[in-house]
Amino acid sequence: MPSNRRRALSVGLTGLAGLALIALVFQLQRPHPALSAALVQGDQFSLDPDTLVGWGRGPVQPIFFSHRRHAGVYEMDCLYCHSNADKSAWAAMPPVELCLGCHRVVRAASSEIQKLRGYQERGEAIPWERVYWAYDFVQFNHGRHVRAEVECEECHGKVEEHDVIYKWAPLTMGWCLECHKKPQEDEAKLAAAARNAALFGERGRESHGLYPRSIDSDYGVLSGPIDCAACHY
Amino acid sequence: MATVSPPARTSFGRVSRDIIGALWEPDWRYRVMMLVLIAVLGWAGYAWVYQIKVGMGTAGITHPVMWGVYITNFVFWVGIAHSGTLISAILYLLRSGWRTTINRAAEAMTIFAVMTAGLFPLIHLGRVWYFYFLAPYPNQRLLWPNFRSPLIWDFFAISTYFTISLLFWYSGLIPDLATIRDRMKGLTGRMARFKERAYGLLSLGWQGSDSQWRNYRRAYLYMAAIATPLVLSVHSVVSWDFAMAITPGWHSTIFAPYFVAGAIFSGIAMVITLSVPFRWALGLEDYITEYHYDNMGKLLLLTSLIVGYAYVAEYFMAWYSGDPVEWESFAWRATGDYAGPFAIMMTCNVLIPLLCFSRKIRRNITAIFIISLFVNIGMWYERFVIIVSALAHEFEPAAWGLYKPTWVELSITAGSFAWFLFWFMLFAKTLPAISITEVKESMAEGVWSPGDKKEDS
Amino acid sequence: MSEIKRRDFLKILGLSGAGTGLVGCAQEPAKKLIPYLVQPEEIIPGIPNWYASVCRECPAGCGVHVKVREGRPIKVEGNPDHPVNAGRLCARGQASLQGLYNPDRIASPMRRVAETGEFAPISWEEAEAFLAERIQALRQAGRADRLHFLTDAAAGSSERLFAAWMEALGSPNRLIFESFDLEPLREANRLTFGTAEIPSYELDRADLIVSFGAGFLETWSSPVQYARQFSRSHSFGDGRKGRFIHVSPRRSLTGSNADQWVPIRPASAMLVALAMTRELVADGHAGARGAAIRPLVEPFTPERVAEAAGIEAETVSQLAREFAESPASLALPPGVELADRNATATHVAVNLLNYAAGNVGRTVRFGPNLRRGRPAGVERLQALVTAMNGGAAEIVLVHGVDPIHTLPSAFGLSEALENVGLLVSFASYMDETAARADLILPDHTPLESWGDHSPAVGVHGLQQPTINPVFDSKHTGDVLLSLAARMGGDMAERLAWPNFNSYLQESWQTIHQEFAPSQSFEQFWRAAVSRGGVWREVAAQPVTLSRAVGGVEFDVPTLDGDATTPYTLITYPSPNLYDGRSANRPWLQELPDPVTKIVWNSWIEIHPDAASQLGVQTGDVLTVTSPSGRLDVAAFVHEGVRADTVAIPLGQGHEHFGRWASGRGVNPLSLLPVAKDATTGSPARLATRVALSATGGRSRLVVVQGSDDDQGREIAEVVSLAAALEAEEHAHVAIEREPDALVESAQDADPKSPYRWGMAIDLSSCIGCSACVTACYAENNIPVVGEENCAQGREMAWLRIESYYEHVVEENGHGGGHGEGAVHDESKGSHVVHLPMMCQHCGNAPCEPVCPVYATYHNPEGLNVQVYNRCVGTRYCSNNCPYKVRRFEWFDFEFPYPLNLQLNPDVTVRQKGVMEKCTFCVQRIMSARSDANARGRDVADGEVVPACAQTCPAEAIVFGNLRDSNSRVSKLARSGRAYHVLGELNTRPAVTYLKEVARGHEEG
Amino acid sequence: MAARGVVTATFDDIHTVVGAVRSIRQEGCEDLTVFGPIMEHELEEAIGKPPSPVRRYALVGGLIGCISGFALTTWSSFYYPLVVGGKPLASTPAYVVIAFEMTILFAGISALIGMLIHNRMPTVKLHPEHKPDYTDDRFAVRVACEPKRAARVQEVLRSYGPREVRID
Repeated sequence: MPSNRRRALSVGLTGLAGLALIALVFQLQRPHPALSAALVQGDQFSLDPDTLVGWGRGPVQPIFFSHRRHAGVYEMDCLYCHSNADKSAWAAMPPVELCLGCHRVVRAASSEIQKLRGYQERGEAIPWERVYWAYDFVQFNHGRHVRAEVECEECHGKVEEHDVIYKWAPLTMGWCLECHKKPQEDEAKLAAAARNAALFGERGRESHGLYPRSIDSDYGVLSGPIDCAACHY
Repeated sequence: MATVSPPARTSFGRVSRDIIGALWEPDWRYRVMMLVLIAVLGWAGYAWVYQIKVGMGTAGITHPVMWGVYITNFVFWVGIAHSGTLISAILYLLRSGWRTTINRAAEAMTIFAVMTAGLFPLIHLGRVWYFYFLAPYPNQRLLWPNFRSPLIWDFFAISTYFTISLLFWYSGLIPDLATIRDRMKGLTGRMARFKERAYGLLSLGWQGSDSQWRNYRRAYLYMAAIATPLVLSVHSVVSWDFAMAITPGWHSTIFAPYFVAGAIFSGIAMVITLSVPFRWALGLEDYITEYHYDNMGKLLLLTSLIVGYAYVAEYFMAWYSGDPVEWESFAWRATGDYAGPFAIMMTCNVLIPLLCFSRKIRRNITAIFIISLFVNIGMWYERFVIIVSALAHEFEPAAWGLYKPTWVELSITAGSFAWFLFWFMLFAKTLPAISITEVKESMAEGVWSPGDKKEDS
Repeated sequence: MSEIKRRDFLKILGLSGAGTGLVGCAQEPAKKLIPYLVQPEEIIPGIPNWYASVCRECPAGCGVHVKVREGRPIKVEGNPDHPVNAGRLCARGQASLQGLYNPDRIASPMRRVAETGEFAPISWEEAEAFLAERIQALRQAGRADRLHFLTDAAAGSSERLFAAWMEALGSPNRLIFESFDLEPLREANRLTFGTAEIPSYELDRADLIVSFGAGFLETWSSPVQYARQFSRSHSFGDGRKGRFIHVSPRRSLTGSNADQWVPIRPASAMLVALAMTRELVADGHAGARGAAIRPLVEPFTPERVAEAAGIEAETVSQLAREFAESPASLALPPGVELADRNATATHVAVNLLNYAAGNVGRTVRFGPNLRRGRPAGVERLQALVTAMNGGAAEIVLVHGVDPIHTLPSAFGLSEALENVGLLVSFASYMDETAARADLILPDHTPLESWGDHSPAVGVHGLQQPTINPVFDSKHTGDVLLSLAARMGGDMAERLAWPNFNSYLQESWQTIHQEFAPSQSFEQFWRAAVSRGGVWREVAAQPVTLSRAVGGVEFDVPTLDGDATTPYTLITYPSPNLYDGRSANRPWLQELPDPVTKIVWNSWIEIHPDAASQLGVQTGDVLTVTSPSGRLDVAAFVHEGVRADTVAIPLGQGHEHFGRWASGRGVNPLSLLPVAKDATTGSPARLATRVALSATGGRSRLVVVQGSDDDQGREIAEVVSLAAALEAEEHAHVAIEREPDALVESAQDADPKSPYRWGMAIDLSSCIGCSACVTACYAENNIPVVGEENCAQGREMAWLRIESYYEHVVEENGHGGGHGEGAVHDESKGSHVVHLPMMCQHCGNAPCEPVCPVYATYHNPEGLNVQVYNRCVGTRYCSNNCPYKVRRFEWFDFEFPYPLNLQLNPDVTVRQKGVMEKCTFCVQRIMSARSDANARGRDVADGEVVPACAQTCPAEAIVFGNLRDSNSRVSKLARSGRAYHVLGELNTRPAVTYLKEVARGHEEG
Repeated sequence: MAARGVVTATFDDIHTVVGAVRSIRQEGCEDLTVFGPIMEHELEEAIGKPPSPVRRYALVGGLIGCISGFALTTWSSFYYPLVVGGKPLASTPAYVVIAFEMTILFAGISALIGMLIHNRMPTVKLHPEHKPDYTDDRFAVRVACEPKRAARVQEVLRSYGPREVRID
């Protein structure tokens, strides 16, 4: 029946339009690189955008700093620069002084190091563009994750292969929960949970089925808490 | 564009022509009225935007009275929405003859009232821009709404009610739309062609064959059958917004039947309030007659008595329970800072409708119109009293407080009436405001025919 | 959209990071990462540093710990080691942060431009040069004595520096000014015991305290210290409970904690004390001590005194009998607001009472004396005014005081200032005096400065800066030294320290010698700074009755006014605003007055009988007329004052001072005459009677508490001592039988969780001081909403103190009748119960199931969690909360710069449209858990202390794990006095209240 | 199919139509269609076609709604388990409301969909025999029968006094 065909066509077109719209929205959400800004000149390293990993996917930083060079080629430990990453709730950026610890000597003539010295001499802080951030209502504790032996690359990707840092992971709530919901593997924690359950379960309200196995905090069967208050308060 | 279709050959034909004839070409009064409504709507829209931008604090709601006029309006409009489906569904199942001329308008009223009511949960949200958190849909947060919350019940009940009412109303419209489409065939001109096409599309290709009728009537019957418990459930769910709380003055088992009765009460009143000017403006005096008002008056009286009984029963329970908190709440309701609204509610909902015991008053259209106005006011105040006075005096005496609406709330309230009337007026000029088919059915069954006032009934 | 974000401090991270003003909308944090240029060694971003210092909000000198994040102080807490406050702090101390970050601070030195009469900012160089030149000119003209220097009564190095500076300058005109002085007490001690000192009152050792009106729980002397001691004496514990009788015309906050209130006529405390002494001596309770004082007190029979005091003679005898029979009694003198024209004699009378009862050396101990500066008396102040008027005050320097606001206007100081050649103010804020100045040299606030303060013998508090100065201010000590250097000559020689810090260190050399001569000074100094000072035990010294006491004249003090002025006026220090110096702190303005629950305003307290005579109700404006002045103020009708007395709090009525204080309320000092204590010359505040008349106008008086009657709902419960003992007995038996049993609400958590967090609040300890409320504001970024919104009921306090007027409920059939044998009601609703009310973290929380989006739920550790970012703001939870503890963000409330620097980065700043409430300081729980996890163990008892419990001077709030049967909270929750507010609703709260206990005069 | 005679008669009154239909069916002609602005139970009985299948749609829809109501609520409670108000995760009594509303919603929508499917709606093409009057005031009885019986049918129809009888 022609009317049926027409109906099918219109449904199809509407669907396509919807998909296009969704694609457009996602396209708009991607970081828009300021490609025209700052192509680095006069360094002995190749800074050809075509060969730089991550170019265009992350913001252009005030100083061209390559994690591939530092963490990859020279195999520097992440915690050497981000020294609070395992201590504090914030990973934080290294002080300028730390960079100059090496770069007073190493490649001191390079244009980028000159910029660095410029900041130091002017007493200015380097206004790094922020790549990873959480909303104000997310109480993310960086140190706790490092201490729990979450590998850096699980969230930041293989930065040792990236010249330009970009937001590698979506950092959405569902993405966080993917890890948190994995089963707990730490024997000690499982034992502690069982002990508590034996201790409090009988006096607790388990019989009501209030707290099933899947709800848990650090003391339970999941690798991370899925309790809202673990991150939101 | 006047009606130039051929004159009626039969009484059926006259019905078609009378009812369709009311649709065309609004006069200047209609246009002015629409402009006024749009202006009020615009002002209310501004008030809402202002409230969103500045914060809920622009409304008078406060601690401890966190719900005020908005929820009052919500319950009021949901209540109004109840008569339509009641008249069409329940009375359809009960085969009440007098429903035929008012059910279409009442159903339309239902839909517009739900559309109005549905705005208030949004308007009262602190962060309306996150309203979609209430909807159950898969999302990246892996979170779903809390289906234990009466507000989610509300979300489901109201959206179901809206959908079913809309479909029910629309189903009822299909044969009438086909009638209009076919009436247009006899006319010339671009407008007639446009209308033929438009109503043709809307009528979905109805042609009135017996097999169509059989499926249609079966579907209509089922929808009426399921709409009936739905009507009862929706206002029960709305009442549970309150009754599920532990707040003294809310936490009561009689709330569901009490609210349902109240809803029907206010709905009938609104039907009367609207139909009186409407039958006059559209020249449908023959179709909605004293006979209908007589019956609606009876229903008004019945529901008023139920509501009055509920008021008394609430007080009795509060007193008999011996719960000091409950009793204090009720005593304060009648004597405290909200004694005024309480008195209005009692007078308008319990005392004034008693006049409907008189057949003379029921059949006096002016009188019943005035009574219905009082009932509308009284029912609005009933919700106000229930919501505000209960919240103002709860368990913790140290946290007692008072509430007074602000201009924002009053503007939005006015806007809700404008919004409702806007749609109703649009409806009155675009769709048959009286069911052509059902009037014909009544006539065929010999139950009632246009112009009949049934003086002897 | 609010521009204030939790992580705004990223902007100031680093040395010059202030360049990035980028703030996105929708709660996105700053978009730039600003590292330090050189990271200070001890600072790790994200981890707080704690610095010890001294609170300088009043002369009590409490030790504080300042929590500093990324260089900004965000919380002040008591120093647990400090002998004065032992880790506790009052509301004013908590609010010292708002002094530091006050947006109305004077941002730089300013000089009045002659042409316009307005202030214009100038540089420090200019300002100092200008002032040095003017002083130099005066000196060279040989008129150095025409420079007057008004300072506060700090007891420390700055005090010494001021003195040395004035001496070097050659001016004798240094004048110490303090609103509330203890000079009559000092003098009375000299007369009675021959030692002009302020002894240590050991409230914790007393079984019976009779106070003649001192506000020792609010402003008098050392309130935090006394609150702790009082609570130890007065709260129920170990089967005993102290008794407290408040003998005063007004029931203050302190009086509201009394087991009995004896409302005597104003200025009759002396007579009552003497009559009590007389009875005591007559009954032979004074033993050998009686002989010496008998002749002094003989004429004061209870009958004679009862007449004058407006009470029954039997009451006086009862008081005397109780006082005599108590194993350890203590009489406290009237407070500053009750200092009359014969204040010294009144204090002597109280001394005699203590002496007769043998309390001296027992509950009144000389030796560990309090140290306070000795403020100038009325005559000295009058002389200053005269000097000003006579043109003899060419330069007047004012530091740390605001005499225009805190001196009765009858002194005429304000007018006299017109004749001062150059008025220089060192104020940090534009107070009334600074607003009149010609030159303002803004001082650092205490949290920015070095300093020291010695509140008592053997206690030396040390202040250190906790932040770089927020504004272009300068320490007054530095300014004085710099001025001296500029003036050169012997001035520069005698004051040759490069800065105040070096002066301070030098003056600590003697303390070094006293405390730790074996250490190097460097070591000693470092330790002292990190501890917040040094202190030692001081032995008591015995005292004997002095002969001088025989010469004391016990004349009944006079009051101004005549038959047309029937009401005696009491002008009392506000527990929140003190003398007005805290008036521009929004936390304190919004903190309900503990007695009246009024915010943001002044009022006059008036008895219902008097009110009905005048035909006024709460909120009606009254004109108050005294022989010295008149003002209009709104009436607050309540039974906390005698019918012949009215009371107006001090602290409000500023014309300047800042956005929150200016033009708010009235300053009742305009009603007071220039009156002084006959002996010491100290200002007399209880000096006049007033006439009242209704203006017919109404004023908005915002009382935030709905009703003070709990309608018999057993919200605030009081039991008699006997009932409490019996209940405790039962509980004890139960605990013996099942030592490991947990309370019911311990069940309300995940079985696998070792924790169910809970709280216990002992109502018999709580004194209603509201320090917890302000601590909560500070910790949890709670916005201040202003008077307008408070009037609508929109205050945001997560924790409020509900004060109910209760009668004693007899339980277990004890005693039989209502209140029998328990409390003698002097007036209706005799017992005031202060009930801190916050989220109860219910096991069956009514708020949770009604939330459509799970924004509030019960977490595995038993907390009732509020997820701000999930909340859509239906407010249903609040409607369903029987405790009404949920608050809603009505607007995006503002934290004007630099107040936003105080925001706690660990707590989300809530957006408009979300619900919020007490979280049990979940950020502290999380941080303690994180620390414990890192150490591989569970959180131990006492490791999590919410802000309210931390600061509570009365130690009434205990927080902990209900699943640990040995935790303090678990034990308290099993106490015989334990109950849940509205427990009949089966909400299973995690907060357990312990009933208030009232001890009648026959119990003990 | 072999050519068939079609007789169409139009009437003003539905009661006449009932009689006409009954008579036609007595004549053994089952292939008849009635058009009209209204329908009555009596007429439906007279036409005697089997009951409408729409009811099954309503039943199935309702069941699906009910089951998915319970399924959605219960599954989502366990999917992200959060305890509220001390209630069990599967708070079935509370979920009854959701299930009920979804039952109604699905039943109503399915009934309508069933009606549309079986009525071949929506469509823009009307039945070739449809006349505008049929939605106004005319009832039409259209009988298809073998040509030889057409005359008899016509005769029967005429006996009920139709406005018009047409054969084609």
